[in-house]
Amino acid sequence: MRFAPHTADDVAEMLGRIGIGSVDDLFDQIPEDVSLRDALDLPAGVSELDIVRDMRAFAGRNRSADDLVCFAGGQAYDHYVPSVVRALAGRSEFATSYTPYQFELAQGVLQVLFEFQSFVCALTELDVSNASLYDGATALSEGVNIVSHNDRPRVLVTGGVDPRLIETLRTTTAPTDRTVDVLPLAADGSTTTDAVVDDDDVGAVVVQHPNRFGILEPVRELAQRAHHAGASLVQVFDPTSLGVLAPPGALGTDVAVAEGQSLGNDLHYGGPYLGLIAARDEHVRKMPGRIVGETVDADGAPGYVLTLQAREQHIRRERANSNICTNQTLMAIAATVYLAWLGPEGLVELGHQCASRAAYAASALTSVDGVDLRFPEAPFFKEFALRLPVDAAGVRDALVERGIVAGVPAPDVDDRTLVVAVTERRTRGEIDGYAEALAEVLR
Amino acid sequence: MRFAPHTADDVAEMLGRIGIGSVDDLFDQIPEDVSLRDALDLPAGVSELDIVRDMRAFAGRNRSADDLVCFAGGQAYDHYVPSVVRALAGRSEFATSYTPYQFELAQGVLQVLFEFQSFVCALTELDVSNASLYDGATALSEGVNIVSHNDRPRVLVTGGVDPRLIETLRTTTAPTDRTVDVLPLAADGSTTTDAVVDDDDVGAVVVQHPNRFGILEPVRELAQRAHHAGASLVQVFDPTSLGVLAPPGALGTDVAVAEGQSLGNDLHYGGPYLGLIAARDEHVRKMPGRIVGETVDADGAPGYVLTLQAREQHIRRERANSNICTNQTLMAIAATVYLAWLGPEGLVELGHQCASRAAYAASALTSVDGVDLRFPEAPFFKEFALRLPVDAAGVRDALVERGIVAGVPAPDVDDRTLVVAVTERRTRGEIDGYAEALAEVLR
Amino acid sequence: MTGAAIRSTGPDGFATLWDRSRPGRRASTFPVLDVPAVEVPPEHARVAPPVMPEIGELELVRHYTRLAQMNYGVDTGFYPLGSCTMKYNPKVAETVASDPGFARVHPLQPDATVQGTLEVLWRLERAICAITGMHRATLQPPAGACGELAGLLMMRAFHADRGVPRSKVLIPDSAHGTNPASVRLAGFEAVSVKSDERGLVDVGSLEGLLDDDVAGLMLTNPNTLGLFERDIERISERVHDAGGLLYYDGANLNAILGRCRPGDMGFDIVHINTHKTFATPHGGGGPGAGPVGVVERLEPFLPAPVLTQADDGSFAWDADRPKSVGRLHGFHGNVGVLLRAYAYVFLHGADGLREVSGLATLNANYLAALVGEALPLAFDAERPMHEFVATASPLRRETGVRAMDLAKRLIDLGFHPPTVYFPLVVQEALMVEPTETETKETLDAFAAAMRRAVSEASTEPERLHEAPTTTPVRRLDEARAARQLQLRWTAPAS
Amino acid sequence: MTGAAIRSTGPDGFATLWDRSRPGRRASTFPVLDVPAVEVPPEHARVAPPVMPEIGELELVRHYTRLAQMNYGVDTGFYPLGSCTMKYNPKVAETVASDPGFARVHPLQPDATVQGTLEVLWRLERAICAITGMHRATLQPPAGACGELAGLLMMRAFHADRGVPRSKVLIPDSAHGTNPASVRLAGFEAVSVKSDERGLVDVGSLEGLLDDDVAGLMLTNPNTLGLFERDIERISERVHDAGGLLYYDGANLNAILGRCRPGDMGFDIVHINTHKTFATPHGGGGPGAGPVGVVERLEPFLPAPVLTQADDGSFAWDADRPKSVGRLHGFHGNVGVLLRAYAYVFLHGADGLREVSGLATLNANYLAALVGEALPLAFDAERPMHEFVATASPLRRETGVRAMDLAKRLIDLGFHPPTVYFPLVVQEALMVEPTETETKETLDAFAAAMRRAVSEASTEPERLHEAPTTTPVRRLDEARAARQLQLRWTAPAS
Ligand SMILES: Cc1ncc(COP(=O)(O)O)c(C=O)c1O
Ligand SMILES: Cc1ncc(COP(=O)(O)O)c(C=O)c1O
Repeated sequence: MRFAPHTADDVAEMLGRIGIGSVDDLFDQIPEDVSLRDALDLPAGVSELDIVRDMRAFAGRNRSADDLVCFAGGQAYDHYVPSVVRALAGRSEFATSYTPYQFELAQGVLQVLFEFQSFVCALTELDVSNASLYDGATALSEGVNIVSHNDRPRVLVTGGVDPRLIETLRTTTAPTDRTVDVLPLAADGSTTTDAVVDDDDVGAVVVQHPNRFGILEPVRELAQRAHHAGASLVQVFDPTSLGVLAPPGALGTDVAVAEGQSLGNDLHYGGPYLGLIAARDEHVRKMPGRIVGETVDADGAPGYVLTLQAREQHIRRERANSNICTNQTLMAIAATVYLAWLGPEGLVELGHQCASRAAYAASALTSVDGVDLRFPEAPFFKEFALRLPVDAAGVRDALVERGIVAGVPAPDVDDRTLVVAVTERRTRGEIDGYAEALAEVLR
Repeated sequence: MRFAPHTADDVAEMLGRIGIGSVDDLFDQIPEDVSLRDALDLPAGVSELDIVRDMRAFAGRNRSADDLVCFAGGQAYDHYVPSVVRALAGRSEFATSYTPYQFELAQGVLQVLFEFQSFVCALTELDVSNASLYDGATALSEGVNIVSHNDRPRVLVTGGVDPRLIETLRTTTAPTDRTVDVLPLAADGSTTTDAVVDDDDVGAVVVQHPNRFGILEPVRELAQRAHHAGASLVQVFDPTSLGVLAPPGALGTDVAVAEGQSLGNDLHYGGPYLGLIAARDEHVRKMPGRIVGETVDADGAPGYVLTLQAREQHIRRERANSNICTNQTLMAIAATVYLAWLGPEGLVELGHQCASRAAYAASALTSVDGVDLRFPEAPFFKEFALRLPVDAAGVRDALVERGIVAGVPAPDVDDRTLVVAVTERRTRGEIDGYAEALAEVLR
Repeated sequence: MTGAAIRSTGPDGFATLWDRSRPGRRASTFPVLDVPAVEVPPEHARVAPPVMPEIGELELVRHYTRLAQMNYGVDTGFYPLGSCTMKYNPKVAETVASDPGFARVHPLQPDATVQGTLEVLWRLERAICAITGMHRATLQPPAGACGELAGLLMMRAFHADRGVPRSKVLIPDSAHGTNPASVRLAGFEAVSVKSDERGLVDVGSLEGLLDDDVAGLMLTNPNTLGLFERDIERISERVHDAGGLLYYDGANLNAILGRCRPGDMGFDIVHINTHKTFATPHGGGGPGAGPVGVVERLEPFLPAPVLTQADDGSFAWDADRPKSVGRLHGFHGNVGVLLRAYAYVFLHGADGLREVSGLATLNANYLAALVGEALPLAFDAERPMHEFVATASPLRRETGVRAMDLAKRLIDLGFHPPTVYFPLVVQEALMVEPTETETKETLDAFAAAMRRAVSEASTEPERLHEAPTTTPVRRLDEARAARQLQLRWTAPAS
Repeated sequence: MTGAAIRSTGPDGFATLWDRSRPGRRASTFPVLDVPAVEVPPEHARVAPPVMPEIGELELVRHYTRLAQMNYGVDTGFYPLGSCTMKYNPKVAETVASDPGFARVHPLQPDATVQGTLEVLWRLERAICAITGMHRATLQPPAGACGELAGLLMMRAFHADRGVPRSKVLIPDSAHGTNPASVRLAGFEAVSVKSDERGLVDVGSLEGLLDDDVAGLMLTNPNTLGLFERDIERISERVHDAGGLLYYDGANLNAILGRCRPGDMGFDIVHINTHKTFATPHGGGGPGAGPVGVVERLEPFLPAPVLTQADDGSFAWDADRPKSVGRLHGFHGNVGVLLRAYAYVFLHGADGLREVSGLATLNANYLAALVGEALPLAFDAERPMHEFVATASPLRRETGVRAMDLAKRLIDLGFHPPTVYFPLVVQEALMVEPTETETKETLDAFAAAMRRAVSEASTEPERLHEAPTTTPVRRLDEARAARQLQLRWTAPAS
């Protein structure tokens, strides 16, 4: 298959105009020695029907959430994506445009991104946001970067932060003078606020709320302690919780980051997702990535532009705070449509349904003999950790045979912990079915 | 779920403006006695997620052509629908518009339909077409209607015409003075041209080419005989054949009709499909349905309108030749994009691939013990009839168990005939698999 | 507002695909032929491929993307086309109907392999009967007009079956054009019934027309003026007394969903336009679906095959229907459309559908009150239901501005115009159907545009005569189109 | 042509969703809660829901349909944005990537349940290695810049692993901004290398900068001027001799597909922008994907986890990679994008990809010849490859018309402008990359528009200063945007 439209006549005419004999001659700057002598080691091209057939066969070898009932979480969740999201975010005028450098030709994307920023600020009750980052993990790195000082090189991360987020933060912190210290969790699964002491080398404290076990964290206290110590609080939040849980801005958080997949984006085996970030006004000039601002045109009519570009790599180059260029705009468009679809009442209902269904699931699953909550004391949102009587990975694999993705094991904690996520999609019937299957597997 | 946007305040304000107390009061013209006292006997409304879940469950109880290899034909075929068709014909500006009564707001649909008519004329080498009819069966009724006279009330239909088309023609002919006579096929499966004799009561002769058994018919001879008898020839054609088979216009056909599903439309259990129709110039004022014409606007710029509307029901009312109003425009848009995608070379290749794969399938299947061609002498296009050693419906059902829709039985012919259709989608592997499975079933 | 929804097209905006063609270009690809190549016999072979455009995939995509954008739809703006019920087409209906489990099913697969689709069709039939008060329904007709034909053929078969064929069908003069056309195709003679000064069927003249050659009466209720035929009980009694049947044209069913049922009014046959009442997208002209419900005594005449449910709950087609009028579609009707209708009906449920008719009627009455400030309503003795008809007759007398001019000016003011010049019983008619899915703000803005256009008729009439000026083309020369027929692309004379 | 692709928006075209909000409206629905309702503990509860717009589904659909139409994309017209490779994004890639079998898979499902996706990723990795001449690749980086960081971290780890950390990375002055930014983030110092009068790396100055603190050199080849670094063999020898590594910025890989491979030129690390070379849609700013290939000696440092194939052919993730630079994405990268890249690569195959680079280069050279009639090319000693840079410097001197003015005038003439003011080494740069999917007719029309704009610079310069005038907005006040920051919706002062 080819998408170049050239006919033999076209090529001949164009070569004539250039004054060269053949297409291959256009490549004579390439030194002989490095020129490819043979064809690339790839199969011959195929037709559209062939690739559709092949890809369908690959897709058929996956077991999807249409087929296995999905209780897996850990920053990616099986929330429902309403039809309007695909219908609108899927429009080709959005999909096939580049970053809106020419504002007059891109008011559509620019306005959606302005609305996206407005939504993120409204959800978090923080002042500024941006046009998206790659995902939740890279958003945390960027968020920590905003508030880090060289004279306060330590970053304290609570053990309730998702391990993949911590791994990513370690990767991006490694080449810097900063260090990442992980604070162990208390026995009840939440962060001990005492662990944050008045060390003058701590620049940032990072907490995830709800944490990796779904547990609600004492963010207000952590923020107070961090601020008292002269550090900033970076919070990893769950956007679907913010209809029912107090927003980062009200908790004292300085920079809030999140994985935005839950907002109208497909699971898609981990990507493309989007990173959300919001911060207090004072950090606006240290924000990473594109930011859309409202202004007026030559006639005084309102319009939107990319603004504060002097922060970015294409202007500031090696002095830029971030290297991000291509971001996740199309996912941000989907998230915007999704949030518009939800509305404030829908956001509240979403949170409420997740919390209620998760509570029901916790009680149904712990009614199975030998199954307990790993942290029985702590209140949780839409995820919770089970302690199983046997190896969690084995149970998970056995439940796949019964049509269920039971959750995500936490081998870094112990072999018997399984973290279960429950969204608004999970019915009572599915939850009861999970409990029965679990009982069978453990019998 | 509701799609009305009214808030309680909206309703109150609007009622105030109307000067009425409640929405229910708006219905007080409805006599007490016929007013519904109880709610409709329907379940309560559900959420979007609920209906998606329910419909997915229903869909999951079907076995589709993604799952069973499809060798069924009979006017509906498993041709490949390229991605551009869905991407373009699926655009909401097309889908959510009405019949283009306001031309200035609908130049897009009008131009596509003009292109559609152009394609149908190019394929058939006939002069005029229209903006689509409901499907192939109703198109045949409309086509016969064009050429029928009260003084020549007999319609001769060859036995090679699809039985569902004949049934539909009988339904629409019943209330008229016309009669439908079916001519039996010759032993070789094609029409005996002798059957068309110079009767002065015959108004139309109908032939399907390729016929219901895929067999190529002597259309030229039939047209000559029909014309000699003072009748017109109506031909049912297969649009996918017209890259390789001579067009109706070149065969002497007066009116050509077809089922257009093959052109970029989903199988969808029989609809929505579209009827194609094309005729010689002399019939233009008897054509049914919408016709788009090119003209100029007030500034002399080119543009498109619905034209010759005086033919239609909304003007001519009881004297109209046809009652069609809503047609199958969106399917015609899909067909247009499909034909544009094919191009002339693609159309030829399509026909060639179908013919070649069908020939291979015929030889592979007749190599199974006891299986023969029902009409071994006759050349065929993409369909052919097998004679099985046992009941065809039973064999078909047994092959479903092996993942194959083996074809369509023809119980009106005999119990052992199975009509097999082969499109460009069927691979050699699938065909060989069919032959093996057939051998097993017959063993 | 949305006159802007139509972008201008620039110099080559109107080039057809043929004009963009270059020999040797092509978008399509095929798998390698892995079987022996076979040619058709030479006497059957096409001599040269058809003259079709040759074009690459990107140019093709741009061409049709551009044409799509040159189109006004419900998704781009208010579409108050009377009699067409241009309400919001839910996106979820598109989602469920495009499931390959539905979309990739062949119509001649064995019944056992399509139980999912069959159950949806069965439930939809039951729901249609519940909504209309009918006994059974056929889902075969692909549009309203075909539904009319199906219903009239059943009417014909019913009388024939009783051994007393009848030849006339009565239709109000306000009826839609498909009604008389269908009557003729069904082999009847159409007889027109006068409307009275209320805009309703004149029961007196109706009675005068009834005799034992009248097979039945076709009625739209509310009628095409948007008015409820409040004498329906008397009408139905009279027709039945005369041995006739009552046919309900369901184009206006949206007005009475969950409020009253055609069956309870005495109708024997009802068609539904799913592309109106049940929000299946109209696709620029179609597809639709025109299911037809009938009372029990007409069941034997339903088009064949008929869906049946066995004791084990499974579904099958029954083609053995000796009294059936026969088949009206090559397969089972516009199934993909019916799936969307199913989704719509079951999303709403009983309460939701009742709310639909309530708010559709509220919107129409509110808008009628506002528009009434600028233009007289055609028949204002009765309160309209889901739509209303205004007339520009006085305006035309006073200013020379016609309904068509108002319509075109509305385009420039950002709106799709109402239906014009229908129903035929109103001169200079503007028939407005807002539907229930529009906001009060939209109705207010439309009324303001209407008032503005009407006031301009006095102050700047040429502005209306020249409208539209913001669209890709200005008013088109229809007379020329009909005179110098250009119905397909032809190579420019070179 | 397509300036018209952007429609005007009318009076309330710019209303945000907040402006359209009405209390009590809502689009979302949820299943009935069939379990006991639970509230979050009061001390954690939100006091009041966020101030979000309240809007019904139809208004929502119209709002975003309108905004979509206010956007120029490859599907609406020519998009010659230099360095961005805005080629046709095949629709079939969207089809295959949206298969629920791919799209509805959770990233933490057991490997055994995702073998289909894993095999696609494995094959894509192999293909990338075949195309670039690398040994293995990571698919984790979600964009080119992140790929740069991954590659530079591996460079850093490589030197550290040998016990001799190095601190500097050399970058040509023509490099893209992400290069120096990534170098800094990877903990290196960026050292700029001059271009010579040909527009190529000045090998002399490069040699002068090489020492044993240089970790490596980052190069784009062809470079951002569209010129092939013909001294690449000598450059790579020198850098390697000095103990450094060579990094290939793959943004311009489209130019050399199937012609030569970075690995054969001596590069050790290569990133690919799938959203350029492999036609994955750029989505108005993203997503992309930035796979990074490396030579064998760098394999131990690849980001973890790494995909492995067992003897039985099954695939699994290996996280036990002691020398890995770590993780750069929360999961496995932008998998949905990688599926599209897979489809693109395997649709084309070896021959197809070689044709891509050939015709991309043909288009650029043809267009350079035409545009060169109106504007001087920046460095014309070398023949450009897939893109070229023209300069409006002389024009500015003569007429006061700047590159930006030309760009804006091109908009009114129906085209998306080229990249302007990049690369920084060219003053008043216009960087044009037509890509291989454009027709000769389109290139001819663009060149004509360019010629027209340049000639208007002398005759009607105000026309260029005032452009664009056909778009929903005219030129926007960027200074005001940065001064009076308005970065989110705020309630109007009442
Ligand atoms: C009152 C009335 N009856 C019948 C019809 C015909 O229905 P269809 O277009 O579905 O064939 C219409 C459609 O406009 C109508 O408005
Ligand atoms: C030369 C060059 N390098 C690197 C990049 C950065 O790639 P990305 O936008 O994918 O992060 C770009 C993108 O514009 C580029 O043109």
